[in-house]
Amino acid sequence: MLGAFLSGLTVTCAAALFTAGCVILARRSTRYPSTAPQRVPALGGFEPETHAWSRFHVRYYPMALLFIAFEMEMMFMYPWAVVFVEEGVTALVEMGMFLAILAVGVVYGWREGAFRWQ
Amino acid sequence: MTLAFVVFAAAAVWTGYRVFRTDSMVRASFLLLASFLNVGAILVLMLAEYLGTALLFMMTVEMVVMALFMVMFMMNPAGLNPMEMVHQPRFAAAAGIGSAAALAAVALFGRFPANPVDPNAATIRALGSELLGGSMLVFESAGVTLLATMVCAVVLSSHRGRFGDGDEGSVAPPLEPGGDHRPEDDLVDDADGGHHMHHGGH
Amino acid sequence: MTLVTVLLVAAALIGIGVWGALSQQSFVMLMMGIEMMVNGAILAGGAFWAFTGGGAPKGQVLVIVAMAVMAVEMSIGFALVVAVYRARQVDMTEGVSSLRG
Amino acid sequence: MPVFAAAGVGGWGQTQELRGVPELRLVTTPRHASVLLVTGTVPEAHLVAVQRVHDQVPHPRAVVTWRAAGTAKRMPGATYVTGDAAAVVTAVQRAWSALEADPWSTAVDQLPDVEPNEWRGIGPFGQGGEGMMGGTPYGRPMAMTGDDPDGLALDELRLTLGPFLDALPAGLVLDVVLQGEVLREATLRLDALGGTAADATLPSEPSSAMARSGLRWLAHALHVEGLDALAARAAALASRVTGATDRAALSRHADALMRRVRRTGVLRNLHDVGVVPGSGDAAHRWRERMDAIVCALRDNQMPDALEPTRLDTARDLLADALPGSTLTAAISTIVSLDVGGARFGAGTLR
Amino acid sequence: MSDVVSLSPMLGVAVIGGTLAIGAYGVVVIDRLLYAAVAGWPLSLAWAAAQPAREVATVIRRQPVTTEAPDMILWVLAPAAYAGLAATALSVVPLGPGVVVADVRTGIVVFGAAEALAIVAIFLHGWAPNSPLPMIAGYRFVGVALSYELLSMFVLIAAALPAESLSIGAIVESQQGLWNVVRQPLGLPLFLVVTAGVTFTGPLDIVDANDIAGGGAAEDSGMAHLAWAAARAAMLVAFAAAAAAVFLGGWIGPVLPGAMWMALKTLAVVVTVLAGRHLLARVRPERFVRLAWTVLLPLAFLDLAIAGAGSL
Repeated sequence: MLGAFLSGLTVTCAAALFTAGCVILARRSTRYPSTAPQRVPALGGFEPETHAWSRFHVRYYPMALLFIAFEMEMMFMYPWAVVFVEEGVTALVEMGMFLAILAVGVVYGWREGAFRWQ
Repeated sequence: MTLAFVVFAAAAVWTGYRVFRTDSMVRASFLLLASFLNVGAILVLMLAEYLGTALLFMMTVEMVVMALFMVMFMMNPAGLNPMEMVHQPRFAAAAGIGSAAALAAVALFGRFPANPVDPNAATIRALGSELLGGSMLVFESAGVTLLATMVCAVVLSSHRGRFGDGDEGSVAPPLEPGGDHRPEDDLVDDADGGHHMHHGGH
Repeated sequence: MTLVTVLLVAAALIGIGVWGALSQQSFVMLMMGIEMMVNGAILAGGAFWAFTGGGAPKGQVLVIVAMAVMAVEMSIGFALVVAVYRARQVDMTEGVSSLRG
Repeated sequence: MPVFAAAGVGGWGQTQELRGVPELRLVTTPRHASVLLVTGTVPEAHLVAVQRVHDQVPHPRAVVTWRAAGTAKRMPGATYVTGDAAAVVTAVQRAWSALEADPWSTAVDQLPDVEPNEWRGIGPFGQGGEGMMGGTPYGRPMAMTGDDPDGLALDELRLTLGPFLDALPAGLVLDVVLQGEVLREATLRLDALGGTAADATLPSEPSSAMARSGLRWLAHALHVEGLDALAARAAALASRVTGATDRAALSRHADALMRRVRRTGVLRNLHDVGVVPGSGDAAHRWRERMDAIVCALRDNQMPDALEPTRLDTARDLLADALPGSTLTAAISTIVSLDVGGARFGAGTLR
Repeated sequence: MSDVVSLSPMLGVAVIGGTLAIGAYGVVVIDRLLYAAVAGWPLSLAWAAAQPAREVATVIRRQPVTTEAPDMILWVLAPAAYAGLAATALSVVPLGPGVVVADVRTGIVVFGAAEALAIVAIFLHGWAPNSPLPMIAGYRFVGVALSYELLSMFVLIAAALPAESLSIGAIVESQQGLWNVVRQPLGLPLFLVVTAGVTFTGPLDIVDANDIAGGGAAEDSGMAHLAWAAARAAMLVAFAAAAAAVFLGGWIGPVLPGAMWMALKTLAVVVTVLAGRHLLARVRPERFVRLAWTVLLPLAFLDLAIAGAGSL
């Protein structure tokens, strides 16, 4: 079982290192260094006044918070999916209750406008 | 196997340390994500494969949301200027080392029963039947808690409810009931009276 | 890869979490410290499940509950940070000490 | 052949027709291009912008100017083209093969290699800043906070979306204050009004001239909404509209194109986006203009729906339509208004 | 389960590397052909087949320009992580009967983790160059990504119900009699929405969008742009293979060998997603967030209910 994870990890690291290697090699071995006018961000012609990195006003933060709570449901559903056929109808009813409870949360969020751009 | 464990453990601790030492907030949250990924890998090495992989995707999403909020609320979010948002550093370091030493002592001197999990047990199937059987109460109460979390998160953070904007006609309450001195006035010695943020750090 | 070594790593993570939570001024970095502590707790829980619990499913349920605690804590924590920032335009722990009664 | 088209006023229409040419590939940002194509008259105010876009094209690069007038004439090392689209294609291919033969013959930067602000060595670590927010770290100051009806006073980005941004038509310059992704203020600069020379490539006969400029607008609008293949089809159709050709075949093709555009759901996406007093929402303007193109081709009329919005009226419309909308909605509104100077000979608009 | 043995790491790297390379090349060729077909140009396979080679030749020699104060580590890490995650996603998918690189018992959980980490990679790719338009594209993407990510997990769990296991190999085995696309009709459409989202092709192309001048890739030039485009094509191949395995019966098929069936089904999914790119307009991000939470999520619940009832 650990062998499978090992080969998965090896494949991931191989793909990542190959891509990173190509990009780093290209950036190191380029014959044209980037001059100041080239480094200006591409906005169609004029310069920005400030850095782009700033306290970016995310407009969907209530949805993001709602999502973290909703994500926990996945943690409980994966094991449930494995034993579903064994447990039969009781599993269906229990998960039905669990989903209904969390669906109430989503409906509440929708009614309060959590999914609209604030 | 032990080599993998040593690599993951060292990576987890080092990225954990770097989280509080780096300037850029985005790097801090994704270093914490790297620490979680390494802990997930260690869990997989300990044959808790469902916990390990579930930790991966659960923490990834949380760290993305954490990165969003860190960049939203931290001054100098990208670490262009050096970040020195630290107070009482020595006390904190002492407390940290103290707690680590105490727990390490428990680990070293405690005697725990040796009852390792057998490698080819169907751990996920056991967890599934446990969730539906023995600890079904935990499963459903977690559902209700998550519902409460959802409602509370939306109430606290969403500016606009069903009935329009949250702060129409509401002003932050003054410190003394009835008085007009509001706490943030002594924070901000601004002359122009606007919502002038207190810059320049300390 | 014995129980003791994994617990030492968990202790180190919890120690870093405590140091981080106490030393940082901003709310969000404080929550990063708490997340680091829960991270150590999850690792310790997994270690006890694997080495002493004998694969008992209740051990896994405990770790999942720990993850649920982390999710709930983070969701409510950031909701509070948003509410406080909207009221006070400040996200340092000093700035809000005036909340005390 | 990746080409970035920097279109001055009057040259914008012809560049949209190049989308239909299989040999050229118009890219959205100078960074992906090898050849910079400057068309039409570039007003004096946009000279710095042209030079910056020229410098932003990565080496090895070449410049081709097409029917250039004004400042574009002074682009050093550029090959001038005054013919039609085929001439441009050959010029681009020749410039490209010259580059492949000798990569060192790339065009030199036109702006001086000077940092925006002096920052090296200032501040505790020489990164140009003092304290947490002050100074100009690495050459630029950091954004400052501004109020927002959402109650969270966070940083606002003051940007100038330049004359040669791929999504903005006809050398439009938009000064924008962004709070997150939502616009707080948006003002349209009027310095492009000066160069409204008549567009010589349009057929003399007014109704087909209107139809052709309408199809050019449709090509650019489809590209901005993410439908590059349909934009190429519209551009190819536009280049076939000359005074003499038989109108029945063209109007049938145009009708088929309009039906296919409606099936992509773009009108549903633009529903109540950019509601402007007097001309409804963006979907309404699209529908109106698409029908006008077909009827201009079929029954040789001059529908006023194809009249481009004048720059100054657009500025007033946008001044109250854009604040509060997201950047994507704002760009879709500007594109649906078909802003820009005169496109065809009948009475240049001042 | 059949005697599935996961390939040794080195062989796995070769198999996954080869599949992703050929797949990415195929994606670009199919995209060019569909572009020419919709644009009304003369359809010539030779022209489409030569396009990638010519483009790569020009892009490799181009100068990789940097911006003023980028986060260079994250800028290099983003395409590398995205390509690595495409390899992870493909490694848990069985490419033939008994041929799988990483036969883990929690296949769809690893696939969900790879998809979640892809959100991180795409956000970092927008954040790293310190330029306004890519940053806005990155933030726009996270809003949409959080909305459709739940769909993929619901749909994969629904597919895992009859298989009684989380490993994708078992899911393919469980489709011996009836494919999941028939048994759970809502599964494949929702998964195609997720595929379009993760690889931002088609209506969900809000990351490298034309309306903000190329969005996330506005500052990439030369090899950085090539790496990003190749990683994106590889991710599309990985997700198409997963869709083929989980919903279209994977390597199950009457006459042809298993791997051939897998390739044909993956090709079909790739053509569908890329056709969506040229025939459907880009959605508005804020409207898609509302649509995903209020319409697509209930559909995912319904799909789960159908799967639950069906596999009892």
